Amino acid sequence: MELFGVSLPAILSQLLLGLVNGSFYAILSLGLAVIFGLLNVINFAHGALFMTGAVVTWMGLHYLGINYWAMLLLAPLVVGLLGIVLERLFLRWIYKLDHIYGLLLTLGLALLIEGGFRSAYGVSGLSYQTPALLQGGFNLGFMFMPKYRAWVVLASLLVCLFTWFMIEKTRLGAYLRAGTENPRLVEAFGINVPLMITLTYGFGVALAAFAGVLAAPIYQVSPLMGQNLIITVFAVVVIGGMGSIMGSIVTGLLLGVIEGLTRVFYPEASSTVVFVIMAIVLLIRPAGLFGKEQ
Amino acid sequence: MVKTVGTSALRICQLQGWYGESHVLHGVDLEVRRGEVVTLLGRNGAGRTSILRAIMGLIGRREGSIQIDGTETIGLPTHRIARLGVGYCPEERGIFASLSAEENLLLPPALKSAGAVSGAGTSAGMSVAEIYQMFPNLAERRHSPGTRLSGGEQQMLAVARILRTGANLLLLDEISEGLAPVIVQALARMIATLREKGYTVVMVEQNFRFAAPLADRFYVIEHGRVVEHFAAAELEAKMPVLGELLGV
Amino acid sequence: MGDVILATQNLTKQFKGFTAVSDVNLQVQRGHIHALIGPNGAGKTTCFNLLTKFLVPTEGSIHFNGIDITGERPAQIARRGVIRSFQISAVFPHMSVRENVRVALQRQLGTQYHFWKSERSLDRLNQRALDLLAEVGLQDWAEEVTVNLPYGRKRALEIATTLAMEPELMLLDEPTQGMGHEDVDRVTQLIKAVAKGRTILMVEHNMKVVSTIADRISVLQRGAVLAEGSYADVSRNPQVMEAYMGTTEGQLQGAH
Amino acid sequence: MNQKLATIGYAALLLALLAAPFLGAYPIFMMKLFCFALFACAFNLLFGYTGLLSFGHAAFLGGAGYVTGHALKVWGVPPEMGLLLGTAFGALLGLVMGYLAIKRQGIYFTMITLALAQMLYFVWLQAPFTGGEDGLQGVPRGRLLGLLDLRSDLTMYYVTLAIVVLAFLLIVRIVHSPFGHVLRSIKENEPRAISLGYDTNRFKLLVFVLSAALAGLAGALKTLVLGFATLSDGHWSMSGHVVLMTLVGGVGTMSGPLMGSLVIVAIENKVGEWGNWLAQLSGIGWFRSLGESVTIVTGLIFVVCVLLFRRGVMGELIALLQRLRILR
Amino acid sequence: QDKVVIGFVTDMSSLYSDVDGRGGVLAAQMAIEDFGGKVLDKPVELLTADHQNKADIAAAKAREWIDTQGAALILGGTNSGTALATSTVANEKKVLYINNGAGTSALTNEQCAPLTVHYAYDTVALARGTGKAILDAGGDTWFFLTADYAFGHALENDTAATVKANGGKVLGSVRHPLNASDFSSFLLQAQSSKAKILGMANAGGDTINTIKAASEFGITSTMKLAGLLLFLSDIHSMGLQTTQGLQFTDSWYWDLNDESRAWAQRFYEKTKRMPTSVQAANYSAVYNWLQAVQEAGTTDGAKVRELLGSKPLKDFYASGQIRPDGRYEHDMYLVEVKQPGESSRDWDYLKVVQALKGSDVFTTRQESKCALWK
Ligand SMILES: Nc1ncnc2c1ncn2[C@@H]1O[C@H](COP(=O)(O)OP(=O)(O)OP(=O)(O)O)[C@@H](O)[C@H]1O
Ligand SMILES: Nc1ncnc2c1ncn2[C@@H]1O[C@H](COP(=O)(O)OP(=O)(O)OP(=O)(O)O)[C@@H](O)[C@H]1O
Ligand SMILES: [Mg+2]
Ligand SMILES: [Mg+2]
Repeated sequence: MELFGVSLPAILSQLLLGLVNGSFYAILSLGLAVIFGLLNVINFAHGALFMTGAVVTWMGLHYLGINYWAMLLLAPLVVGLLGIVLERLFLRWIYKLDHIYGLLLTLGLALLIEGGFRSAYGVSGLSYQTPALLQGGFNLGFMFMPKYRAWVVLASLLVCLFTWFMIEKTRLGAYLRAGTENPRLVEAFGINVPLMITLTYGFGVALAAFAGVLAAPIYQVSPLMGQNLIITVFAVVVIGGMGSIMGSIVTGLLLGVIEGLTRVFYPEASSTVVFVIMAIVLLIRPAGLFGKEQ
Repeated sequence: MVKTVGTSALRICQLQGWYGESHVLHGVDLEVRRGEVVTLLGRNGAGRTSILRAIMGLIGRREGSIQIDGTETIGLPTHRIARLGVGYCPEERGIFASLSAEENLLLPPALKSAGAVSGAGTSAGMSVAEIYQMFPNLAERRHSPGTRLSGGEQQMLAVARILRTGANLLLLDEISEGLAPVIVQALARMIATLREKGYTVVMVEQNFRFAAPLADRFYVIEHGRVVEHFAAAELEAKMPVLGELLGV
Repeated sequence: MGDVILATQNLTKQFKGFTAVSDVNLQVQRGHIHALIGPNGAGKTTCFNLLTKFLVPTEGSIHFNGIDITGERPAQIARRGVIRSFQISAVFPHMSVRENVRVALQRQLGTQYHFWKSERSLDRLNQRALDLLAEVGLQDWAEEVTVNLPYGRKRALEIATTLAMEPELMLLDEPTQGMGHEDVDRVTQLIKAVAKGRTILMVEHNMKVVSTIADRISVLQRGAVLAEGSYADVSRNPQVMEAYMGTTEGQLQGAH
Repeated sequence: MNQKLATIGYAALLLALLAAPFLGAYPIFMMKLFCFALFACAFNLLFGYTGLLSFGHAAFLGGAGYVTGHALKVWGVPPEMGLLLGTAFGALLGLVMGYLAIKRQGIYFTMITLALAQMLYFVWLQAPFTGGEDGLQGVPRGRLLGLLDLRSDLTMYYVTLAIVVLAFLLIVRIVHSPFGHVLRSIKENEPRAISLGYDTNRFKLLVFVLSAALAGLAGALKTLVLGFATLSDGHWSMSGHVVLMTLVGGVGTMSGPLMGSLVIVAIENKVGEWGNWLAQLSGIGWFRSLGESVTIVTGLIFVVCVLLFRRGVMGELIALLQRLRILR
Repeated sequence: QDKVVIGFVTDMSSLYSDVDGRGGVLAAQMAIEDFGGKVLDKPVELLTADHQNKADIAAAKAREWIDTQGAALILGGTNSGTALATSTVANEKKVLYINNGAGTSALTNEQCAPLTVHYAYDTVALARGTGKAILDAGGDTWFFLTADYAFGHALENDTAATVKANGGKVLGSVRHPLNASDFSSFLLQAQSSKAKILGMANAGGDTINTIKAASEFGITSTMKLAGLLLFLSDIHSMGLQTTQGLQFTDSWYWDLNDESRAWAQRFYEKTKRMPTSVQAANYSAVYNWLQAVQEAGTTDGAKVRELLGSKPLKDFYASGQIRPDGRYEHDMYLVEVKQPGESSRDWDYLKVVQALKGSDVFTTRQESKCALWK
């Protein structure tokens, strides 16, 4: 079986691999959407905090001997706390301003975080081993699928669905959605909005860190690992439209898969395909695939 | 804690308020007793909305004293003030677009109203059924996104929303605005009922004819101060002054 | 009968199965102040949105001066002279009052894309801007920064700006909403004054205003026209009384 | 009176710049500074005066640099033609990018420009004529209009100064033109501008193209002056840089970007030296590592500017002057 | 002028700062100290700056040092764009420019200049060294994973040419974008080619992530990985577990011989890291330059350059000669990463498989497009 000169197994395997990358896009764009919703801030530091999640995972093992599974919980917690501190110290002061100041501030924070890690650990980064339980892989016949990658897809899907459920189907989520539009009024209904905002940022950031933990064994843990990813995720967000939580999850996965396919058919374009899709989507549906018109 | 009708539900002393640099409230003194309906009158920009916002802690900066059921609230954050049993219906309605009409209605958490008043029972708010009965439009559009309702429907929703929470100090800002005359009449009946049930109501109204028959007392605000206040009984006598102050 | 400036045929708008405007045939006479009233949610604002193409009609057509404008974009419609005012006050807050009006006048010069021209080329619009401001009683505020205006004056400025567009047909959505009595009276007079030589279609809940200035009234209910006629006709119509105005004449007046 | 003060200030600045090469200033450094100043002014036209934050201006700077470099080096066109081609390329790119980006507003606009510029970065990286990470080297300056030999740094200096001053005047004119007035109204209240019959997207597109063209001119000039075009000008961090320059100097002020580019270029070049100096002065060795931490320093400036210093240097200065006047 | 100034501009803060950076500065400093801190009876001063991988900053720094500090030598670090730009400036100002760490062979080829010396390695040498040596060891079918820009293309082409010239076969290649975080897709394509050798024509983080993914997907069990541009610091950061068995070419390794070990140990004591080849080259270059200055009795660029090229050089770093085109032609080494079990101490990562003669791996006179060498 062949399709445009590429064998079907090859396509299948690339689809699966695309799904893995898509999982990262999904979690990251989801975190961005959650934060943007309530704080009105496009969190440029998201990539840096993703990286921090990975670094913290490494530190946990290296300095304290805490294994991967514990860090899967601890790293998001630690980074979430860091996020809470950042929110209290910095972001707090700019909510009343135009969105762009949030973008610029978090860009500054991203540079600070990345610069800090760079001077501490250098640029070539640190190496993290796959946890023993997930070493090896499945032979799917058409490809060798490392267990760890399968786990990444599973774990991120679970986390995404959990988040979706929390936001769309619970009372807490209703506060969140309402707070997104008019935080002062929600506060006037007796809800502690500042706390909610702080926790939301912490949560969004923890999502990034969770992705970071997942990424640590796959990629080299380096200060630059988030920098390039984040711009692609921005494009994903534009394509999805950030209108809905489900939207960012689905778009993330979808683009991972499309990117994966490009790697087979036209590898040279695999870095640009997301941006090209963004351009096309903008032409056809300016509000994004899942976005609502103004 | 049982309180009797007549004690002060809201007492404001020397309230100053600012939006950023601009000073809009210049020493407001005002008292509302439990179970009373009080109306704030004034021209556009006199500062009535600002008083309500100041009570909720929603303006930039405030000074002076605001006591709710005897609790000083000037230093409290907004959400703590609300939890004292205050329901606020803003001028701009504040309907949430991402929530359906019904979700909007159910959004504010039920408040453990501090001053559960005699006569109002434990003042559990109105039930959803009661609300839909009062505003049939809302029942019909309950699954629409909140901001897809018409202007008037949104106004109804905004009022209904706080009636549900069980708050017993209601701050209502221009609730008759943009409503068809029939609905305005229905609202008037509703406020009368609320008073009977022992709610305390502070209304800001442009629509003098709507407010006049409902209120126990009136305050007239000008330039961020109280310039006149009187009871319903004195209304006739005060008409000439009002005419001058408000152009009624 | 005078000639019809705006006519709709079977205008219909549905939102996901919900019909907000159904089969509306409006005829607005040139030179009239035509009021659109009706209970909340009757579809008045939606109608306006259809007329100015902020919404696309599901069915039906709109004719302006006999030309079918159903397919045109909002900016095109504005250029034809159908101008609407907003329910919320819409001004350019950090420009002076005069500049606010001048921006609207500027389009007539046709130099709006001329980035190489000096701003002094706009000075010849100043007189016209001041005239317009005088028309709404703002001549003394011309150099004030707009944010500092009181609410009622902002509405007046908005009307002046709208006039600068030389509208043939003005659409006003609740122009007196949120105003004190003084302002209501002033704006009512203003509308009456500017209506000379123009046509006005307005939505208004304040019956006092409607009864003073409207030449003709259409009552909408549940998206459809319930009644049409002069104020006297309409206000006596029992259906209208029940659906909108309440039961007694006294309370009708009492709405404001 | 402010007007007068400003005029005097600009005149003094111009005189100083005319005399600069004889006062020991470094022509090449100054020219590079001019290019960045022009770049920042072009950016400010869009951000400061129309309220559109583009995070993709590096694409115009870098892209025009390559086009000019290629034209001068490979096609052998005269320098004026090279500059023109670079500018035109900036405009063309601006047209395409702008057309896509203005479909969304606010923060989305920003992200789209960022993403499109990143896409172009990959194009520069992969395209054969850009030389990948070697860059386009050894671009000849040639003779301007066949008359002026630009190989002399001094001649080049005055040519650059003249071009940048003209471009600056053009920007001033744009801001104070009928078109500029409409832009201002769009910045203040876009829906209202639409309802006045302005097709605001067209205005935004035009100003985007103008800004892109001027940024392109800056890139073209930079290539001409320095003799090479490399990848770093097209990287998104360059877009961040120009935002920073404008922010530091003062968004929406004419002189802000000039001041901002001076500050940022100086920091970029001198931070290491300052670090050493600080280390010597205070005896704290850590300062010496400042030179290796440009990212950190940049990040810090961003944070400080956004939190404490939003009006920027010139903005604060103007505000100060105004306050003084009120006091008087 | 009462001092001799050396200006050193390199990447201290980003992509390549581990290869050169602060350690590179230290190495140069050590050379000056070892030389006695003085030359021609004047103290030697080392100025450093971070070019942030921006050509304009690098060139501007060099220009400034030459004009205001009277710098007599410009030493340039990693990144080709900055190197080419600096070379132009230095030559225009008649000051000697020595580069360590830029890969591009253009520096001594199309864009060669009389006062430019390319000291450590270039991509041609890496490609040929690795290509030839692996082919000789039986790796005769290749698949390339290439970073999709000029640098990657050059590495691929040079290696492929060597492979073909020596009877090997190239079964295909796939181009990946720079900083493609995920390489598994490309690796699967490589694997299906059934080639024996995977040539990684990329650098830095890309190479590192390729290697990680290769080990994760079990590619390493069917193919042998050949790095075309790798440094000790990369191996250090990845660890032996992931990199074992990997082969690549480098200009130097600290564990070559007693001399190199002795010097490396001194370096290690100051930094707690073993030096990379580029850092060692910095020391060597500065020391040799000082010697030449002493000998020539002047810091004049042209004279020192002439002297430097006039006779063979030899020290712990390398032995060889600087050719008229500016290339320092010396031995290169094909190295292999040890198995974790073989490594006896920290930083004991590599074993030398084969020493490669400089004349075999660098661009030859026939091939050269440099006008100075015709
Ligand atoms: N957010 C704000 N920022 C600055 N000034 C404000 C703000 N809101 C209101 N003001 C000013 O405060 C003053 C009082 O306004 P307020 O809204 O309290 O008046 P009001 O009596 O409710 O009038 P209205 O009939 O217009 O609702 C006015 O001068 C108004 O311009
Ligand atoms: N975009 C929309 N989507 C769904 N339903 C809508 C939308 N816009 C309006 N509606 C519905 O259409 C009906 C008519 O709304 P419209 O705003 O036209 O009423 P109106 O006559 O202006 O009322 P009011 O006097 O209260 O402002 C309402 O029931 C409203 O809920
Ligand atoms: Mg008010
Ligand atoms: Mg309406």
